[in-house]
Amino acid sequence: MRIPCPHCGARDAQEFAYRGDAAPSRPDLDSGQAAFADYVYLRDNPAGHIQEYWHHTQGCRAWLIVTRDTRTHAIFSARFAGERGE
Amino acid sequence: MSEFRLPSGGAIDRTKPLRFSFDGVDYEGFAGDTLASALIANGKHFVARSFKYHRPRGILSAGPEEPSALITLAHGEHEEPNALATTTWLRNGLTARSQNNWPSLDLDLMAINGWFAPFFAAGFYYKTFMWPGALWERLYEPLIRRAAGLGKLNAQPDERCYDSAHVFCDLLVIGAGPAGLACALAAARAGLRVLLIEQDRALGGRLLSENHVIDGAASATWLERIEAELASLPSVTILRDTTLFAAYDHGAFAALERIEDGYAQQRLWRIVAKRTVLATGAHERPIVFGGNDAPGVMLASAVETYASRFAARAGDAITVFTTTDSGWRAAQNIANSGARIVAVIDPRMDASFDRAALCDAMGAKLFSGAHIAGVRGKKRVRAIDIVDRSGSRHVLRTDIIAVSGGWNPAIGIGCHLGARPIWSDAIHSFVLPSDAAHVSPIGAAAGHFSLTNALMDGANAANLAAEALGKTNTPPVIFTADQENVSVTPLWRVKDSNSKAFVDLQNDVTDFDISLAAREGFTSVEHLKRYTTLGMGVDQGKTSNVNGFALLAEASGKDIAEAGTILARPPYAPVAIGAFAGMHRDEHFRPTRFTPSHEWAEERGAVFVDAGEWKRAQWYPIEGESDWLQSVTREASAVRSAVGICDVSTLGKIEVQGPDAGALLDFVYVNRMSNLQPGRVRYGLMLREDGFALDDGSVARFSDQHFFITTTTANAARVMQHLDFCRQVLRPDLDVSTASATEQWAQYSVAGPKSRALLQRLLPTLNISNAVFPHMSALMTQWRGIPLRLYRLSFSGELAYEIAAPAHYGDALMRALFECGAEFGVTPYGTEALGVLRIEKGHAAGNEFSGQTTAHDLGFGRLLSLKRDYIGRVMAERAALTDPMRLRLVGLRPVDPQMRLTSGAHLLPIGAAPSASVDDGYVTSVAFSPSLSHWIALALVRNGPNRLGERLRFYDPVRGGNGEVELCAPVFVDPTGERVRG
Amino acid sequence: MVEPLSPLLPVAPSYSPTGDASEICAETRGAAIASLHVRPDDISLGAPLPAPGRMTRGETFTLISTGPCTYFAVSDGADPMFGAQLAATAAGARIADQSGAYVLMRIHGGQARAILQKGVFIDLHPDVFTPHAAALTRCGRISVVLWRADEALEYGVAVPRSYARSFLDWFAFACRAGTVARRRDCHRQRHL
Amino acid sequence: MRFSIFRLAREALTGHRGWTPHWRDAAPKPAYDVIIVGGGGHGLATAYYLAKQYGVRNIAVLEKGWIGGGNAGRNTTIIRSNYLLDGNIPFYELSMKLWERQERDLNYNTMVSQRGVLNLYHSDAQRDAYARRGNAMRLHGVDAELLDADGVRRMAPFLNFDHARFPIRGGLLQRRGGTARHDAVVWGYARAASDLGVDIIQNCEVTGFMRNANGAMIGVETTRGVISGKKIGLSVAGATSRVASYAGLRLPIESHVLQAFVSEGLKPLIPGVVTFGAGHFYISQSDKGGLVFGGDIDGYNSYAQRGNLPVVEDVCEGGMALMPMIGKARLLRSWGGIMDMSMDGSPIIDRTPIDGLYLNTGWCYGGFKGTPGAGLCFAHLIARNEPHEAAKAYRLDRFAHGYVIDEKGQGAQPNLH
Repeated sequence: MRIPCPHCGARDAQEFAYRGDAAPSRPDLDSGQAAFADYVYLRDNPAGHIQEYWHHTQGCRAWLIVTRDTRTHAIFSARFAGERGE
Repeated sequence: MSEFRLPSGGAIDRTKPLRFSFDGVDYEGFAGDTLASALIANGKHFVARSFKYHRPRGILSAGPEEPSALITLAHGEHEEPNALATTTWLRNGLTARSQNNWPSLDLDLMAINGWFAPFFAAGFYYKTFMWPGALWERLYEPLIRRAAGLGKLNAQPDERCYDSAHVFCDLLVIGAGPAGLACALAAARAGLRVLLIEQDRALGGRLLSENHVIDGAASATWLERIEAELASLPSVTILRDTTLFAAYDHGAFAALERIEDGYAQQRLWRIVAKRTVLATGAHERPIVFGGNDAPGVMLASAVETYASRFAARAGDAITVFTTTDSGWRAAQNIANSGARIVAVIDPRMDASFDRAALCDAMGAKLFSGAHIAGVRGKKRVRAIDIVDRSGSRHVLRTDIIAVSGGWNPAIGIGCHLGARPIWSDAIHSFVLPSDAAHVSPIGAAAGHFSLTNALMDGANAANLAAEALGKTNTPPVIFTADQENVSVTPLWRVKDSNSKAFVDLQNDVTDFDISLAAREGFTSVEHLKRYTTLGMGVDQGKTSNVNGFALLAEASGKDIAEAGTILARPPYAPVAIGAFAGMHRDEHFRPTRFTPSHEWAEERGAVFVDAGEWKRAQWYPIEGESDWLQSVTREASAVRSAVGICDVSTLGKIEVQGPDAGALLDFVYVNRMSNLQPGRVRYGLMLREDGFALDDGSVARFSDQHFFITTTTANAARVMQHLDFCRQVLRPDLDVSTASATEQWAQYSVAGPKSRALLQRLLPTLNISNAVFPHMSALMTQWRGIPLRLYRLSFSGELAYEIAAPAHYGDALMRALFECGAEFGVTPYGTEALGVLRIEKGHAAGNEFSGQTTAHDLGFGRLLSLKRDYIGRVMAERAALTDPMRLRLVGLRPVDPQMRLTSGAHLLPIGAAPSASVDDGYVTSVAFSPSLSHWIALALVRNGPNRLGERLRFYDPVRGGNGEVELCAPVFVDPTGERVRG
Repeated sequence: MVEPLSPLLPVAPSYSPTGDASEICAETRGAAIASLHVRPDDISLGAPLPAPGRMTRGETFTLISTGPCTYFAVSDGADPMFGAQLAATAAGARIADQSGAYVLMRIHGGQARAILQKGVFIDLHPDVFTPHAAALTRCGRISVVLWRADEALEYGVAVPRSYARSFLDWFAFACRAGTVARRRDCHRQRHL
Repeated sequence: MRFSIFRLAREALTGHRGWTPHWRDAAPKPAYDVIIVGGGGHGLATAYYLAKQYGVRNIAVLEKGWIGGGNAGRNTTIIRSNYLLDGNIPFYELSMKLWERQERDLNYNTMVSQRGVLNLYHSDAQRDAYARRGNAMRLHGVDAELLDADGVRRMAPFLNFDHARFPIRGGLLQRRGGTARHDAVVWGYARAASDLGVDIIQNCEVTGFMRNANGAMIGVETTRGVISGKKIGLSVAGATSRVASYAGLRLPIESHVLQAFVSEGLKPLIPGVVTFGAGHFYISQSDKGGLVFGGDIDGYNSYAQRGNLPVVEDVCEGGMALMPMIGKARLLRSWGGIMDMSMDGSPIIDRTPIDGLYLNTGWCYGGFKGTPGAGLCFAHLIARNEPHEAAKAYRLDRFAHGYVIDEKGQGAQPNLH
C-alpha cells in the first residue's frame, strides 16, 4: 500500500501509523458523556469511501486525512489533518 | 551419453557435463538441464509417490505448474523438501531424493492405501474416527498425520541467506515470452523504465521450444536480436530466475529471485510499477482418462520442450492424445527433433488442416474421433487401450502419452486484488475480467494463443502505457509472425475409463471424487475445493482446477460459466518463508538500541535486559555476589545510604515550544501545567480519551515558551504520536511545536543522601542548595563547554537529581560523575534496583499502567482537574471508572516476613475456596525491600484503599505460591517524604 | 573540553564490504545538528528554506526539509552550543539541538545506491532522487534522514544515535548479501 | 443418515452410491420464527442450538454466498480458553467444553485436536502477566501451567533458544487447547441443523429489514424476496456494520483484515499451537501437514478480504525468529478474513435497541474458537430474550458505560487489539 503523503510524496504504508475514521469530531466539554461515548466508541465503519487518519510516523510526522475505498483500498486523496497545513 | 539424449540440438551445453544423483543413483546431465530434463534424458520417469494412494508418479510438465515431480534436495544435513524437479536447474553434485514413500520409491508399503482406495473416497475422514473420542489424539490423528504431508523438513535452522531489494519502474512486464518481449522492447524504445521479470533462466517462453518465423527471420534469431537490444538499453532491467508471486495495492508487487552463485540464495523484490502487463502465458491442461497418472503420461508441450530445448527424448514410442491444434504442432516438433511418434489420437472428427498427411510425414498412426480408455503399466506406461470412432478397442504399445487438452491462461496474479475470472467459450477456459485494472493481460495470458496476436498485444500494451505516461514521441513498433491454428475442442473426461481417472494428480482427486462431492451437496466450487482438496497442492491446481470445475458443472447440471472458478490467492508459486524474513531473524530480528552509557556499563560488568528495543543495565554484579538479588539489594541500599547512579536515558523526552505550549500541555495532562513556574518541575498524568490512564512523567518548564516533558520508556513513541495528534488535529488553533529529544539527551538519575555533594563536586560553581534549587526544580547550565540540564526530582524517594547532557557526551558525563562520586561511595544501579526503590515508595509504573487502570485506581483521583477540558476528562468521570469497588492500588506485606511474594499472584479472602467469584485482585509488582528486610508488593485490590490492615490469601497456583499478606498503604519508606526534600 | 563518543566505536566507525575505501559507510564526525520549527512568515535563517523533499546550503550550515514547517540544520563545525547559537540568531524559530540524537553517515562507492535501495522503499533513481534531494524514511526497520548532497551517487544518512550499530549491521548485511548487480543484464538496475 | 465407520465401509463396497447431501439446500419459505442472518460457523451453530436446546423449530439461516465462505473458512483453526478477564474466561471455557464433545454432538468428525496451546514469554514482566492470567484461569477452573525455559525446551526443542533477539524464558501452557478442522465445523453444524429441520438458504443476501409500526422487527428483505420472521439474529462478521446500518444502528466496531497463511504439506513437525511473545506470530500444523500460521491484522479498515506485504513479512520474521527451521518451508497460500474488531477487543452478544433484532459481533480474532459458545449463547439470548450466564458481560452498552473487557489494555483503538 502506498500513501500519497502531501509533504513526502507516495510512501509505503509501513512508514505510517493508522488511527481510523476521521469523521467523528471531538465534542465540546459540556456536550456530556453520551456525546463523548459516541465519539470514542461508535463508528460508521463504511464499506466504501472512508476518510481516515494516518500519521507519517517514520516521515514528516504529519497527521493526514486520507480518502480511501475500504472495499478496493483505492486512495483518492490525502491532505494534512490540521487546518493550517501543519 | 545418456540413452535418451538426442545426438544434437537443444539449448544445453554439451561441453559442460554435470554429475548428479537421484535416490542414491548417479546420473549425468549437462549445463542448461533442469533436474527433470536430466532425469528424462536418463530414461527416469518414475520419480515420486502420490499424496494419498502413494501411486507411482512421473514428470507431467516442464515448468512451475508441475503437480507430480516433487523431490527433496539435500545439501549435507540441510534438506529442502517439495522442490520441483521441473524448475530445479541442474548443478554439479546435486543430490535429490524421492519423498513420501517407505521404505523406498520402488517398493512403497504405504501403497497399501491404494487397496483401500474405495474407503478413502473424498471426505471419508469427516465420517469416522469419532469413537471413542480419546483415541483421536492418541491413535487416529497420529496415523493420519504420519501418512499425510509430502516432504520432511528437518529441525535444522535454515542456513540460507535471503536478500531483499526494492525497485521502481514505469512498466512492469511479467513474463518474457514473445508477448512480454515485444512489450518490453516497444516500451523501452518509447523511453519507459521497464522491469522485465522472467521465471525461467532464459528469455523467450515458448520460442525456446518452438520454431517460428518472426519479421521474416527464424524465431531463434529474432530472440537473439531482441535480447541484445534489451540488454543494450539502460532503462531496462531484466530479472531472470525470478517469479513474480503477488500483486498488492497501488502498483506494488513482490517477486522472488533464485540466485545460483551468491552469498544469498534468494532475493525478495518489492516492486512499485506505474503500469503492469501480464504476459505469463498459459498452462496446458491434461485430459482426464483412466490411468492418466502413470509415469509416462506427460503434457504434449512438455514432451516437446524436453525434446527441442533440452534434447531429451521422453521415450521410444510416443503417442500424442490431443484435442487441440497445438498438440499437432507439438507432435511435428517432437518428431522433427528426432523422437518417434507412433500415433496421434484426436477425439475431434476433423480439423482445419490435413491431419492424415501430417501423420504420414511423421510415420505415425492417426486415430481420429478416438480416445484413450485405459493405460497399461503401473510404474511406467507400457501400452494403451484406444477406443476408435466406431467404438472398437485397440491396444497400442507406447511408453509416452503426450496429452493436450487445451490451454488455461496463467492469470493468477490478475486475481490477487479480487478480480473474478470469467469463462470464455472461445478458448474454453477462464480469462481475466476487464476490471482487473492493476494488470493488463496480453498474449496467451489474455487467451490470445497465436504468436501473431501475442506480438501484436505486446506492442499495443507498450504503446498504451507510453501514452498513459506521456511518452508518445516514438512510432509504434509492429512485429509480424507466421499464422498458426489454435482451435480447441475440450474433452473434459473420458467416460468409459477402465480405471481411476485423476483430475488433481498431487492430491489424488479423481473424477469419481468430484461426482461424489457433488452428490453430497458440495456443489459450489469453493465447497468442492475444500471437501476434495482439489487444487490445494503446491501447484495450486494450475493443471487441475479447470478440469475439476468442468466436471463439477457436469455433475451438478450447471454450465461451467455458472459454476465459476475460485480466486487465486498469493503467492502465485510457493515462496520460502525465510525469504520474507530476510535479515530479520535470530539476533537481528529487531534492531537493538544502546544507551549513551552502554560501553561504560559493559566495562562495569553490567547484566543487560531488553526494554523494548533497548538494552538497559539490569544490575551490576561485583566480586563475590552469587545471585541477582544480592547485587540488586546492595545497589538499592547504596542509594538509600549514600548515592547511586542509574541511566534513565531511555525515557521518552519531548521539547514543547511556543506561546501555547502551556495550553497544549493543559490539554493532554489531567493536571494543569500552564501555571508551572519557569525553573520548576511537576509530575504529570495523561489519560486516553476513553478515560483510562495512558502514561505519566515529569514536566519541566525552562522558560515562558519552553517546556520539556518525559514519558515512560515503553510509551515514548505512542505519546509523541498522541501529542502530534492533539496539536495537529484537535488543537490546530494552538501555536506550539513539539520535537522528540529522546535520542538527544543522555539522562542519569543521581539518587541518595549524598547526591547533592556529588553534583556539587561536578559543578562547583553552581548553587544547588536546597534553598535555591529545591525539590521539583530544573535548570540549564554548561559543563566543560557543553550544555547540561539538571532536574531535581526523585523516583526513589531519596534526595535525587536527574542530570542530562547531549548523548554523544553521555559517556564522558557518566565517567565524570563516577570520578566525582568516588569519595561518596557512588554505586551504579540498574533497572532492578530502580524498581525496588520505586516500589518501596509506591510509585506506579508499567505494571500498574496496564491500560486497564484509571487515575482513581492508581490513587491519582485528586489530580483530575474539574475546571477544564483535557483528553479523557469526560469519559474518566463515568461511574464505572470511579467506582471505589474497582481494583485499586495498595501495598502488601507478607504476614510471615520470610515469605517471598511474586507478581501475578491473585488475592482471595482467607478461608474461602479458591474461585473467580471471590477473587479480590492481584499483585502487580514485588520487591525485596532492603529497608524492611522482607518482600513487599504493590497490588490492585477490590476497594483496596478502604481495606488497609485487612489480611488476604496470597494465591499463585501456577507457581505454587501460597500464604497470607496484609494490605497497607503503598508507601513503605519515608511516608512523610522528608528525605526527598532534604 | 569533553570528547564526544561515537556509538560505533565498539564495532567500527565504518564498514567496507570490499575492505578498501571504495565501498563504504562511514561516520561523518564533527557536525552539529538542530531541529527547527519555522513558519514561512518567520524571519530567515541566513539560508533559503528548502522545499519539501529538498535541502539548501547556507553559509555555515545546510538546511534539510523534514516536514511541514520543520527542518534540520546541519552545521559544518561541531560546536556543542550550535543549537543555542542558532536560537539566538533566528528569533521566532523554535530550535532544539539534536547533535547528540543522530549519527551522520556517508555512503559512497559504486554500489552505494544499489545497497541503499535494498533498505529504502523510495525511488533512488538519479533522475528522481536528484542532487539536493532529501527524505525522511525508513531503512530496513530504522527511521533515517537521507539526502544526496551533489551530483555524485553518494548519500548522507542521519541515523538515530541509539540505532547506529543496528544500522551498520544492516549495511554490512546488505553488502554481504550481494549487491543487486550480479548477472550480465542485472547490473543496469542502477540506472533503472 | 448417521456417519460411522460401518456406514463408510458399506458405502465403500457399494460405490458410495448411498451418500446424500450433508445439508438440504433449502429455498426460502414466507415466514420463520427465527431468522439467522449469516451462514458461517456462528450462524449455523446458533440455528443448531436453537433447534436442539431451545426447541425452536421454524428456523432459517440466510447466507449471502456459500456457507462457511467468510471467516469460518479463513482462520488458523485455533481453539483455546486461556483468557485473562472475568468477562471472557467463562465464555471461552464453555466454548472449549462444547468443542470437547462436538464430534459426538454433531456426529461429524471436526477433528478437534487438543495438542496444547503454548504462549511463550520473553521477559519477567511477561512472565508475571502470564502468571496473573494463568492464576485467573485456574480460579475459573480452567487448566493452565506456567513453564520455564527448560519446560518449553522439552516440549519444543526446535525453538530458537540460542540465537534469539528476545530469548525464550518460558511459556503459559493450556494443554486442552488445540485446533479443529474449520470447514468441517461449518458442515457439521449445517448437517446437524438441517437434520433438525433448519432451512439453510444460500445465495440469499439480506438487503433490508421490515419493521412494524412500533419499530419492531417483522422480517427481512433479501435478494430472494421478502421473508418474515419474529426474531432476527445477526451473525455476519465482516458485514455487521453494513447490515446493522439497514436498521439504522451504529456499532462500536471496525472491520479489519487479518491474513493467515499455510505452507506446503510436511511430515509432522510441530506438536501443538505455539505463539511468539516478542512478535506477532502463532503456528500449528494441520493434519494434512501444512503449517498454518498468522500474526497481526494489517491495521487499516478493510472489507477487501486480502492484505498487503508488510504483514506477511512481519509474520514470517516472527516465524524465523522463533523457529529458524521453517525458513525452507514454502508459504503456499495466504488469505484474508474481515474481522469485526470491537473497541475493547471482546465480543458482543446482546439485544439491540430494536425489538426482535439480536446481535452477535465484535469477535476480533476470537471468532473461530468461540463458534460453539457463541452459537449456544446467541441461541439462548434469542430464545429466552436474556443473556446466557457465560456471555452476560458481552453487552452492547458496556462501552458507553465504561464496563469494557480490554484484555490488552489498548483502549478504544481496534487495530491495537
